[in-house]
Amino acid sequence: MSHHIVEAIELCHRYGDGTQALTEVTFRIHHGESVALVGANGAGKSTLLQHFNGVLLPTSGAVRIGEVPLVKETLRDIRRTVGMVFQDPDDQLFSPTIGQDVAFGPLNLGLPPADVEARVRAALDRMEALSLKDKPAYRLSAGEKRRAAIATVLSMTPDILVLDEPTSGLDPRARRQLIGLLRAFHHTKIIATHDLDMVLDLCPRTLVLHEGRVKADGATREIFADEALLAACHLEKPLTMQGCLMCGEKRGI
Amino acid sequence: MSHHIVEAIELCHRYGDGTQALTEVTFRIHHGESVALVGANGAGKSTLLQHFNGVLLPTSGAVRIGEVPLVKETLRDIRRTVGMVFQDPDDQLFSPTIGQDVAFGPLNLGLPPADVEARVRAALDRMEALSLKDKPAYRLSAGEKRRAAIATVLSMTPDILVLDEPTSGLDPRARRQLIGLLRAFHHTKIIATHDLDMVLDLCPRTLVLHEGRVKADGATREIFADEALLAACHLEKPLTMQGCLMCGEKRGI
Amino acid sequence: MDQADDCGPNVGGLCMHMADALLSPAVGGIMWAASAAAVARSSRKIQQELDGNRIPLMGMLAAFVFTAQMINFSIPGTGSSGHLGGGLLLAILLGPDAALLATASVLVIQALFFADGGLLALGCNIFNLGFLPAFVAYPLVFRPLATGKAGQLPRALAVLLGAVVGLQLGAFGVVVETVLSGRTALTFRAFLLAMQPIHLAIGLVEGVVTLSLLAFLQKARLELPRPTEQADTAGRATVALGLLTLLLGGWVAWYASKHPDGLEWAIQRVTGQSELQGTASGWHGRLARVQATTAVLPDYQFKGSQEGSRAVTSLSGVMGGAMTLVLVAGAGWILHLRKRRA
Amino acid sequence: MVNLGDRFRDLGRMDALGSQESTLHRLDPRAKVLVTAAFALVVSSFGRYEVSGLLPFALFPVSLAILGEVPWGYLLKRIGLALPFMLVLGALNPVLDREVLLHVGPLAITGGWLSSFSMVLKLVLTVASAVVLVATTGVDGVCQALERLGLPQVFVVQIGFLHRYTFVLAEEAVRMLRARELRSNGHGLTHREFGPLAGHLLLRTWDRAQRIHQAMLARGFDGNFHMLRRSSFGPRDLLFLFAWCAIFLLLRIVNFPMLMGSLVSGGG
Ligand SMILES: Nc1ncnc2c1ncn2[C@@H]1O[C@H](COP(=O)(O)OP(=O)(O)OP(=O)(O)O)[C@@H](O)[C@H]1O
Ligand SMILES: Nc1ncnc2c1ncn2[C@@H]1O[C@H](COP(=O)(O)OP(=O)(O)OP(=O)(O)O)[C@@H](O)[C@H]1O
Ligand SMILES: [Mg+2]
Ligand SMILES: [Mg+2]
Repeated sequence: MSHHIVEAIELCHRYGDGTQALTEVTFRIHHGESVALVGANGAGKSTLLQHFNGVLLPTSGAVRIGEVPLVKETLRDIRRTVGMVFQDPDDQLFSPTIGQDVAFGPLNLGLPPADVEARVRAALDRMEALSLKDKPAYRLSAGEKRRAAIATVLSMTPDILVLDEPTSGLDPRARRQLIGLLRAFHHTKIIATHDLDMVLDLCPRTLVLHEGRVKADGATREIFADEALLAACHLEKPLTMQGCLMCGEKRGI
Repeated sequence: MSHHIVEAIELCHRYGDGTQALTEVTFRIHHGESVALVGANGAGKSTLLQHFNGVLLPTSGAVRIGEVPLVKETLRDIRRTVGMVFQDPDDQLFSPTIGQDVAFGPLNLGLPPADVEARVRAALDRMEALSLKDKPAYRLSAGEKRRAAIATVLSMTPDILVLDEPTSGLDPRARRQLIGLLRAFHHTKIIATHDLDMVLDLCPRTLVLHEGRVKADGATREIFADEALLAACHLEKPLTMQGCLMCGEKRGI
Repeated sequence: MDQADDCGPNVGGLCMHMADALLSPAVGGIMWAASAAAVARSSRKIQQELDGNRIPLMGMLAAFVFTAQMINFSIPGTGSSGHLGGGLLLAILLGPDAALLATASVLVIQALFFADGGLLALGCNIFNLGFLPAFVAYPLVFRPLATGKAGQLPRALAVLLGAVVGLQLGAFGVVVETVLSGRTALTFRAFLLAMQPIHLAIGLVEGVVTLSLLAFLQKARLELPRPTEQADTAGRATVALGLLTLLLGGWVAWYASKHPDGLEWAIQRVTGQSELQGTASGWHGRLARVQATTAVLPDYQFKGSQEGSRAVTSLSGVMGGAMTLVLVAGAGWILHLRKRRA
Repeated sequence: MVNLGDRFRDLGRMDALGSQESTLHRLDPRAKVLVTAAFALVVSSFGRYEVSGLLPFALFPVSLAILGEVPWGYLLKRIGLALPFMLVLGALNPVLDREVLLHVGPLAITGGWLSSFSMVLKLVLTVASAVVLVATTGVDGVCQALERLGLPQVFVVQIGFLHRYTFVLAEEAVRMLRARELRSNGHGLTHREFGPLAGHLLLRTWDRAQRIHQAMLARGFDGNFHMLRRSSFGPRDLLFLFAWCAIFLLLRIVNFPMLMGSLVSGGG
């Protein structure tokens, strides 16, 4: 099962307009690991994630998924392995109804209608979004959209789950549920987020990006204990680790 | 200065497709208060906010801003009183540069150029965004966009500021900055959010919506101490209150 | 709530869409065939190059044009409102083949969703609003003129002129198709004189708006994906054919309008039926004669045999029409009841 | 702005209607598309002054609307939206064509009135039939039919993309215009503002097109929109197609209203 390894080797990415979004990013994520990707707005998190299933291709350097280099020829297989939840749920919901959206992936896999139907129900059920099945996306609240977007990816039963800010816009219970759900997902997970408390809950390992470079890569607890590092990267301690207002303790920063 | 009162009286809203988003919502927000609106995804927060400046009109019941009922005839004045910051800053930035965007409102009020200029500078300055003045919106980071969006509303010198999820998508430092800026704004504020820690920082009073009804309305501290209520409304204690060693609280779930 | 929205129906959409109700099957059919051929050709070319990103981009730009068309803005000094047509914009951003497909898809969706124009008129609309801007105005007017860099005067003029020519051609297409179909009482000359000047104004607005959009994009993004450059040489035959059709059609229409009898004659030829069904031969004539001899309501003033037969037909027509509607409603009611019980 | 939003909600409503279940919905889309096309062809073949012969054709949209459970209010609203255009054009005819063709009692009816009435009638019929088609088939269904009837696949996929993106984009446009309206103090959109506003929309469109396409690729999109319901052309569809075509032909050849009218007025 060396299958679910994700590796970046001296990965650089420069956008068409000249923005150098990633510079020599190198790391290796092993099977079953759960890794957080944190950093300031514009640090390059989304850009990096989009390399994992070939949404973007490296300007230089390489990405390998399960020892297979990600190039045009391997793209199709890799896309079936890596499930990607985008930052903006609207990008993932483009069909007339949520049900059709969740069915989109399985249908493209060529599954028979009954299987597709079963997968759709299972995925929606898992996100507690079964009631949204026949609604169009533009009639949903922000959090409802988020759940639907995750369901569209779950219905593909991916081996590696890549999530971009999965908790943004979710209410506290939905967030907690999602965290539980992700914890129960035992494959490799890579999560880009500003929700450092979720990182604390879910990801033993954290990668800190700053201006397109890997600034730190290590155990989450150690990284979150390093206040200088955090401040340099526009971060702060997870809220649960900060002082409590109720008992009059002073908070960080 | 009874001016800045916001009142909803048995407010109901039903969307075109039959979704009953708000049911008999009644409350009164006084001048200078800072009130948080919290609740689950789909509870009706955004729907409620959109009634405060007539983006939506009540199906039944009434909204009063500063003792003036919100009806078609008063819409224009009320929109000058109530400044609304949408969840997605991109929606609010549509001019060639940020400076022009911020000037848009004052210009439409028919102010002389010098006043407009002064207002633009003041609003941008207040959001620490003066350096963005000549930049186009599509070149900004998420946090910068957010501040620019708020500045476009501040330049109208609204008496009441209404914000929908202002901290979503911001990195921890940008979030902290924004909280500081909002705290310095002494008018009436209504903030819909899932960021309960921000609520703790900014809003002495909280309104809890649940399935379109007001489930609780009172002091933030009391509401956040009522675990049964929070759980019923898909909420949980703010994260800073969860992990606090002083209070000896266990973290949720 | 918004002023621009209160300006009523906007001029552009009003004049430019052909409608089923104005078309004869012959004209509609010919234009369908022409447009289908053009769409098929462009599809083949797009399929061949099949650059993965292009089709969704086409779709998104089509959606953009579709949406932008509904955003009305006020035109200074006129009190009316305008909107973006988008034909030239798409051609500049995507190249003619992709632009044709994108515009055609917008028109299909409009025909299906809003019943704008209708299904038969789709051929005319794709030709007038899609083909003419993309394959005539763009390669023959815009491209040769657009020599300078973006933001410079020659290019701005090219955009303006391209938009104006595109709309003039489109309007001309509408005039020709309408007159050839013979469903309105408008003569070719009158219709032409009404349409072309209005569309000069609309074309200018279109040009100005397209220009400001392009200028904005230019500032925002230094590189826009270049449309493929080969299209105009390969498309020359099609362009020539299209122009020829149009000119020929225009000439026929012009000729016909000077000789109204000729028009009647042409329409009878084309549609294979007589224009006025009330003549003394055929079903109606026979019925009319039967009726004239046995009428229960005899006290009508007949002005002449032909007019008289029409008068009789008309009375029967009114009564029969009313009965038909009652019958249709009755049939509907029965269906409704059966459906409820089922 | 509210208008724009409403218009798109309407689109959504159409889609919702298209995914209902009824005998009519279950027919093969091709049969419905072909019949509707035949209908448009036959209706448009009526001459300029023809009115009575067109009336029986109302049978088609009326019965399909009932069988397909298309709400009347919705249908009428759609027709009402399309009407002004034809009314303006039709209003010219009585002015231009003053030759008296008919007398009904004391009323002298000119060709202009006849032709404009005929135009409006045709409009109502064709618009109603198109609305009923989409409301009983759905845009995806119509696209599927078009593809299987031989329309180039690239073009059909293009329509599919447009259909999907439209909703996404319209939401964005509506929100943007709303934000603008809130600060406009009642001033309408001017052509000068339109450029940058539409430009922003276009830029966002561009990025979004990229992202949505990526999201599609990430879920195995291979250039085709697959459907859960893919029907085959059965005997029922054939019957539907031929029965309606036969009816159209009959109504085209025999002017029933005239026949009935003359039987009543002249049959005694
Ligand atoms: N399509 C693009 N074209 C040009 N530059 C881009 C593009 N997308 C992102 N960038 C730039 O690349 C850098 C990295 O952006 P990215 O979206 O990866 O940041 P991020 O870490 O995900 O930020 P956030 O937390 O706000 O989502 C930023 O400077 C951004 O402005
Ligand atoms: N345009 C619309 N048409 C129909 N229903 C809608 C529309 N917008 C929202 N709704 C529904 O109304 C309810 C309230 O939505 P609203 O957006 O107010 O929730 P919210 O509290 O803001 O949620 P979130 O925290 O996820 O943003 C939800 O059930 C939602 O699905
Ligand atoms: Mg990001
Ligand atoms: Mg909301």
